[in-house]
Amino acid sequence: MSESAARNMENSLPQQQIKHIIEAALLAAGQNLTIDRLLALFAEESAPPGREQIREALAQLDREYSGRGIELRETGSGFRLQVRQEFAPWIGRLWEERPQRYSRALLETLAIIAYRQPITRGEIEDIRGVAVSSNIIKTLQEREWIRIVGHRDVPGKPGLYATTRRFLDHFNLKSLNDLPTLAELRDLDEISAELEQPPPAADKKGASIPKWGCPPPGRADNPG
Amino acid sequence: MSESAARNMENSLPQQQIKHIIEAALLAAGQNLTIDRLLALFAEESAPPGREQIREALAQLDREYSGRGIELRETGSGFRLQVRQEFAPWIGRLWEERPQRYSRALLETLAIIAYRQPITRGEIEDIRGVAVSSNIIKTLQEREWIRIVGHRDVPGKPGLYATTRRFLDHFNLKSLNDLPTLAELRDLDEISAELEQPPPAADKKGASIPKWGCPPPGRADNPG
Amino acid sequence: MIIPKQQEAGQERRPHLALVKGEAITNLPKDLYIPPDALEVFLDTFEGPLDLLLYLIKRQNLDILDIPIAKITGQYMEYVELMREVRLELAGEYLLMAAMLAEIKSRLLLPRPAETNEDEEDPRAELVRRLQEYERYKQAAEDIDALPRLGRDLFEAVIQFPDRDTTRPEPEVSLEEILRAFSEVLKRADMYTHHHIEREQLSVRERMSQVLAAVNADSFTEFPSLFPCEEGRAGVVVTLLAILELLKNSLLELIQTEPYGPLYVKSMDSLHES
Repeated sequence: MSESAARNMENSLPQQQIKHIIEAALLAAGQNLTIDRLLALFAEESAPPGREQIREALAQLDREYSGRGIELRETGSGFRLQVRQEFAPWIGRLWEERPQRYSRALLETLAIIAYRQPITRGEIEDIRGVAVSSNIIKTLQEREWIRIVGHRDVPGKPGLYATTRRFLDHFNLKSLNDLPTLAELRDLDEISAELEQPPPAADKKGASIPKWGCPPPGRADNPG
Repeated sequence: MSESAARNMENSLPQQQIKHIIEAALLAAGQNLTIDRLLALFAEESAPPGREQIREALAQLDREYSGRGIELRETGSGFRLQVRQEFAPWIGRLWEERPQRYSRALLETLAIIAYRQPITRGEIEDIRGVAVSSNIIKTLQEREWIRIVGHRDVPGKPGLYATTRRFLDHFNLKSLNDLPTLAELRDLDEISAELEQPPPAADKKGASIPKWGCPPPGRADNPG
Repeated sequence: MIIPKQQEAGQERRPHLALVKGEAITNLPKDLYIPPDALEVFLDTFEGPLDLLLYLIKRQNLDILDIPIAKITGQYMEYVELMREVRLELAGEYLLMAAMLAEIKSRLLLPRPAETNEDEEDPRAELVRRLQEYERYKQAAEDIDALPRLGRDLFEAVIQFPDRDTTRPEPEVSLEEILRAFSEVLKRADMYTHHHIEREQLSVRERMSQVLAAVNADSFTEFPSLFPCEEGRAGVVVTLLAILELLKNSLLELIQTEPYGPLYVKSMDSLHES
């Protein structure tokens, strides 16, 4: 055994531990990891593992996953864990049953982009008064509702976001002009306020729910 | 063996397979899963597993993960797989940005809401002795750690804040009962010796502290 | 927390702490000593008057249930005075507390009528109650901060599900929700009154996005090509307004190489150039 190998034996992490760290990293990253990024995890070890040890750990993991619902995959951008194709029928049901809901933060971000485009993330944050998470931007971009149409010519060259054709299509709009206005929202609020009150008995005839933007019944005196 | 049990044996998935499906689902979901949602994965089986089998599979997974980098954990909104705390030193290196630190003001506000919910902003301010900045409330809402669950029936109808499941999830808690125990109020006997009225009893769990919204000195604007 | 280390009494050798009312403060009471350069940091560490009082009490190992009000009040006032020197806009809460302390002190000094007013509470009781109450939540905040937390101590395990895009229904959003969200934002931003949504404005904004997307920084786009002819006069006006707005925002550059020559538009977006 060479001298350096002997020294390594003392301070280095056991292969078992390396394997567990790599597994945890692949699970936590949520994206592909290259060997280099995996190596970087150990940068502060006194005797970091080498490339070969990383490969060996990945191979071990691969073997351990055989027969299970997950598998290790290597793609162009590195390694990742994913659900095996055979398990798709079950796992897919996770999303079939109930579509999740978007957060208020996402809706507000989308609204600001729709009504104030083209706009930078910083400007959105100014209006909202809180940071806009990268996840929100990513989700909106993945849904292809927003995209970057340019960059503001200030330090950092922040991207300018705008809504897309697909956004209009999804909401069945011909153009942004068809977006409702705040005045229409106020009308709607008044309408729903009236609906929440028990209807006066005499007033039962015209009880059908009014459509978007129609003037609120009997509220002409409202200063709005 | 009963007839139905025998029939089950034929068509039902082996426990091993159930375990692997549950593992893959927990990993793919990207959010906590309840037993009900796990059950729903098998809705289309001719002989779907029962709640007990799901629990058993979870227990098996839990055992298998011992000694590894991940663990099964039940928090506010269900079960999830997570990287163990001991692995944070390595896994944290995956991301360049340091995890966010929260100001004392934010943490104190959060703590008061957690232990005293539902509570109004004015009541939080009474306890802290200082104004709670809107930014803190906004940040807490943005993170979906708190939300308004109602309004106190006093002038101004101030919103009542409570913590959310997501708060429990984030802090690795199954329920509010898992919060660290609140320090006991020490006896006011010595001071109240001369008083006829008995000192306010210190509540063991801190769940209900007797005097609601004590009038803060000089806060005439407080509705309480 | 960055509370400076407690210094032993007698170690003090600073010639000059701060100027208070034109007078150099050379010797503060020893138990109040803080290095002058740390003063600002020090004050920032307090979350309000209760926090400061707790600090003063802790620092001297006093029993919270038996605070020598006169002494603590004196020290508190010293701090408030210091704070006023450093920062003019001292939070009102500190002054309020000062008033409360002074009031308690004065009530304690007054001779107690022997038999009347048995109901009267010890004037310190309310203060002690508030201090205790605050202290437990201060502790609770530290406890919560110490809990293992997602993203800091724990990380959610997530893996890819290759088929997910095909099976996963996207969340539904209604136009009304978007509008409501926008109205919420405007209300919060207190811009409600200034930013009524005008139809014109929106069509211009939409066109701004479209124009920006149509041009780039590397090559010139012919100005007329930005005006779709099928839109008629209204379309031309909207496009022109959009281009003017973009020019105003320095997002576009309008170039004419020779008098009466063709106009070109170029994006100011230099990201692609580098």
